[in-house]
Amino acid sequence: MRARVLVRPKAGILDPQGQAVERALPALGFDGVSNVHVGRLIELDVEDPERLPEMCERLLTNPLIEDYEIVASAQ
Amino acid sequence: MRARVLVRPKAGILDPQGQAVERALPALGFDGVSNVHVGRLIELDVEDPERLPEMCERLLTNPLIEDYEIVASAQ
Amino acid sequence: MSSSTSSLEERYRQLGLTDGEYARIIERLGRAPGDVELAMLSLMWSEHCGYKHSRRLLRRLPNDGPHVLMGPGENAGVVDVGGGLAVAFKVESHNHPSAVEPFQGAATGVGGILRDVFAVGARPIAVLDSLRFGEPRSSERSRYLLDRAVAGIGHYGNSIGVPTVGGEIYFEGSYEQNCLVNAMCLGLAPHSRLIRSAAAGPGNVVVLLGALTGRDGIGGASVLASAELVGSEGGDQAKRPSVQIGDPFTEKKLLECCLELLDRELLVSLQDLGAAGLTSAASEMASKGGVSVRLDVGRVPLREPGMEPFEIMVSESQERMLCVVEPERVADVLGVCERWEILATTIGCVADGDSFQVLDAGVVIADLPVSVLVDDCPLYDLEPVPFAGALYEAPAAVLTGSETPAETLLALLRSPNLASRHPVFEQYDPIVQSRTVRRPDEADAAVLMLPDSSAIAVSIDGNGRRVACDPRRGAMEAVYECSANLACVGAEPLGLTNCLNFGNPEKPHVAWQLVEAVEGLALACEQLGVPVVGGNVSLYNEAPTGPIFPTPVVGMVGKLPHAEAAGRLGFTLAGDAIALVGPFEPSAVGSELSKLRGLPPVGELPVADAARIRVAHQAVRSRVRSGAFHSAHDVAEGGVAVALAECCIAAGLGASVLLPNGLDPFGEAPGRAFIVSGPREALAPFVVIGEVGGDALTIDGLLEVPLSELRDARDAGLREWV
Amino acid sequence: MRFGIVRFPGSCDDIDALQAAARVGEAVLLWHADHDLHEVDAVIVPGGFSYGDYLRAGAIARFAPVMAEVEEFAREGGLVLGICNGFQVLCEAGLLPGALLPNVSLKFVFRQVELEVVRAVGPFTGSLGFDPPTHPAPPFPRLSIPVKHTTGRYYAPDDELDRLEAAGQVLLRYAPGHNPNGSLRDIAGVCNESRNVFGLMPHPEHAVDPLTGSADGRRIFESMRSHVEQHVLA
Ligand SMILES: Nc1ncnc2c1ncn2[C@@H]1O[C@H](COP(=O)(O)OP(=O)(O)O)[C@@H](O)[C@H]1O
Ligand SMILES: [Mg+2]
Repeated sequence: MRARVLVRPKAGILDPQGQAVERALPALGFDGVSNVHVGRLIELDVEDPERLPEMCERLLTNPLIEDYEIVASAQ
Repeated sequence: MRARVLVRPKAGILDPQGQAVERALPALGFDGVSNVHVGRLIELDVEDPERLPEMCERLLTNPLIEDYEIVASAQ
Repeated sequence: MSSSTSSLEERYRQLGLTDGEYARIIERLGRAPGDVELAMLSLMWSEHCGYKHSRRLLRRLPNDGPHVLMGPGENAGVVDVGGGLAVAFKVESHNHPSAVEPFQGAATGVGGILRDVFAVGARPIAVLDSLRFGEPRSSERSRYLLDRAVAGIGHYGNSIGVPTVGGEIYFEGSYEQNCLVNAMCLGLAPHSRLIRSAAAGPGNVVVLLGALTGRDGIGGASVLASAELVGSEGGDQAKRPSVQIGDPFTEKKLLECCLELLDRELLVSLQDLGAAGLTSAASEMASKGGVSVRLDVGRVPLREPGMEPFEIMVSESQERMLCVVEPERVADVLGVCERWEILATTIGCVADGDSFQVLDAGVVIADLPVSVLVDDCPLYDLEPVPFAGALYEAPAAVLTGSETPAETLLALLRSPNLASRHPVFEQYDPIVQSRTVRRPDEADAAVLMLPDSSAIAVSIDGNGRRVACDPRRGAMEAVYECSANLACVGAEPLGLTNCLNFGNPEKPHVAWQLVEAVEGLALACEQLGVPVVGGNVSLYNEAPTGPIFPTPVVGMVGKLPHAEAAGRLGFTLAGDAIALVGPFEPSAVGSELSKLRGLPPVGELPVADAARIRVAHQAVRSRVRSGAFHSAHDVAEGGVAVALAECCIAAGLGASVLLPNGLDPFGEAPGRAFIVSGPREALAPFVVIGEVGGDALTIDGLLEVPLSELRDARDAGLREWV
Repeated sequence: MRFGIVRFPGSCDDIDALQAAARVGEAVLLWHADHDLHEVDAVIVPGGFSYGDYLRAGAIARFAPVMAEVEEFAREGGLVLGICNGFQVLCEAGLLPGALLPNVSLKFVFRQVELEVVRAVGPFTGSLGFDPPTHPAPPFPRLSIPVKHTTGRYYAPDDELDRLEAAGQVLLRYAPGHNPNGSLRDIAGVCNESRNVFGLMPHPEHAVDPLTGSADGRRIFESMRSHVEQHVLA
């Protein structure tokens, strides 16, 4: 199965990347954008999706600073 | 509207991060994982979703080396 | 070329071959080339690999010297630095890839020059970068290119653990649509580890090391490096698919792996894969060794399914090396590679003769004489025509000429070309490997300690605006200035490398710039006795508005006996006397001030008296070494006033001076003169102009500016754009 | 006194650390793939970009075979020093509290910074030779040491930070105005509860010789030596 892991900075932790994007957009004429956060997207084929949470906890994310969400991929 | 932009390395373009993760997982006892790619996740509140593609082309992604996909966020 | 519909003409023209060149191929082969052969030939005969418009010219450059171990022709030049050690170095351009994708373009530029250096068996110990962009004030794209190129250079150098110890940046309108990204690398090797790229030993095995081969930069050499970027449909749009991604982690393992292979004497020869990938690497190795090579594309490990043989043969995937190994050593080689987690595959063999054979599943799909690939590329004579009048637009005026000297000095310190490079260098690691005795901003050249506590010094220079005014003298000044920079730290030149960044050589006035500049380089090298041990050429750097400033970039390496005696540019002691050393008759032509006043780059540069320059450099070098001079700084852009300000800012000390009668405080004549400080007795033989002290720079009868204002102006200049 | 310096693929400051340690004791390299610490008295996890820093800095390195031995060694009270990337690895491995995030500038930064020694006690800062050794009141004694990193912003939840400070686990802070990366509470270096594992972003191994910058960092290696000589070898 093709799976997606969406990794985002934990709420409350300063996200300078998100802020940089938020600052840059109006300058390019894109208004009405807020609450921007930048994280990581991991896409992979897994034989045993059951083990995905474990992979996330151990390697793919750092639970102290990141939240994650596993979604079955569109493809 | 809360939107998500999934950014991934273009097909065929070298993805060292994906390779590194793919090599690391078996060592941790996670087998049966393949075709790993690491990209970026951008989440944002946007008043005019129509303009998202344009934002992606101009700022959020590097069209030279990245593909993107816009999905309305779960929340 | 996979577009099988297109006619033969369209195909070879798409590949950058002219009708005449294609006819020549048929004549040499006595038959029409196959697809794979055509792809290989088109790249080997491209400007980038074939040096069609520059090879004859380069013969003018002197390359013999007492210290030279390897000259032009190898992957990097090599000079002896004593103690059984040698230093390899080379500068290379990655201009067009950087214009397309500045981060990856600059990063892979660094990756490529590192491979050239460890290809000769040297451990890379320093990187320098030479950058040219449009005006940051007026051009958002130039700011973007600056930001991303700097990030890319830092990314590769920092990640692989090679310090970036120096460089230079200029901003000029002529680079707006054609930025320059040149990277220089120095490596250190025991003589015993030096290796050449010549393949040898029929029956020996060809082994491919490193990254998987993908569709990276297919046709890069002919499409990216040899065509006018802007000419192509939609500019960079057309180039998009061929962007290469750098992987410094893989290169770090590849580097350590190659050095271990060499330390264990397991290799016959070694060669990096650069432009034109396997095709160029294997044919160069065969040509230099006077042997044949046979490669099986079926054995090349691929990153993508369904790659065509021609793609495999010309792929420019990064982080790959090719080596020749004796059959009985292959197992050991594969063992070392495994330990370093480096993929190693036997893909072919060396044979007698003069043929480059490519096989696919046992079937010969290309069979070309090596000599046709490497030697038969047509060499074109340039048709230089001196250019009368102003070839380049006048820059926007920042100053009217009515400013006070103090205002003028501050404007110069604030101008992006002269302002502090700190915001850029702060993004580079200059100290990894623990050799760095002088970091950027501490001295005019970077200084790196050697095991016996002697040191080498390195500097890179090339002011395109002055070369635009006067190609011959401008190029000579680049050599003088490098030598002057080395003198400031007490170093004696051992050799130089250069990168010739020019416009379209088929244009008579560009050809003239090129011929004159090479003549200037050659003359200055002869005058100072510095051999040219290597370099690179980048042509067709053009915008619709015309060519870039002719930009020969010179990188010079020197030696000093005692690292701890390395000079500094900043004053060190209040009460020290200040002297002006060297034959100095500056002029406003081509100066930064003339630019700020909106004048175009035209006019004759001041003549230089080579004998007196040699004497001045020697005087400074010896007194820096002996400690008689406490500081030394060469007078370059912005003239004496700016040089004095820089000595003060670096020291946090003021100075008060009286300039010799009639000396233009902002006039320029790079590479000739120095501002030095030291005890009065030590400076007695020279023109003493003042004293260190106080918290302002005072030039008698001209200006008095507090140190803090000088520093703020110099710090602000680039900070606001980075 | 024998230092062992871990070498991962992608370590860059491993030889620098080896040479720095060799100035105050014996020093050997420890290969990432080995399950052997070669009887060293202290382990240094050096700087660099182990495994390219791909995914997260230190995330992959922390699973290298040798790290299992290092964790064991640390649990038994052995001295472990993590420098820059090594600090990231030790945090990822859970041997040190907190995590390191991208610099607020989002850029790599090289800078010679001033550090304040908040606690001059224990194996790593004990013999920095400051008086009084514990909780000196401002002005704190200072060290001049370079930083060079892209991911050096120290982070831990607020309550955790309070706990660390109360427990005296914060050993080094960036001096006022010297915080190069946005680290919370200007934290430059922290140790674990039992004080035998220490991580810092600045590079003491690049401050061991005035000729190449400063010699202040050398005293951290000297501290480790005297601790080992007094408490382990004695
Ligand atoms: N401007 C130059 N001055 C001296 N030597 C040069 C110059 N340009 C190229 N060379 C030499 O020509 C050879 C081929 O250059 P290049 O194609 O850049 O090598 P590589 O393919 O290894 O990067 C090298 O040995 C290089 O030193
Ligand atoms: Mg080469």
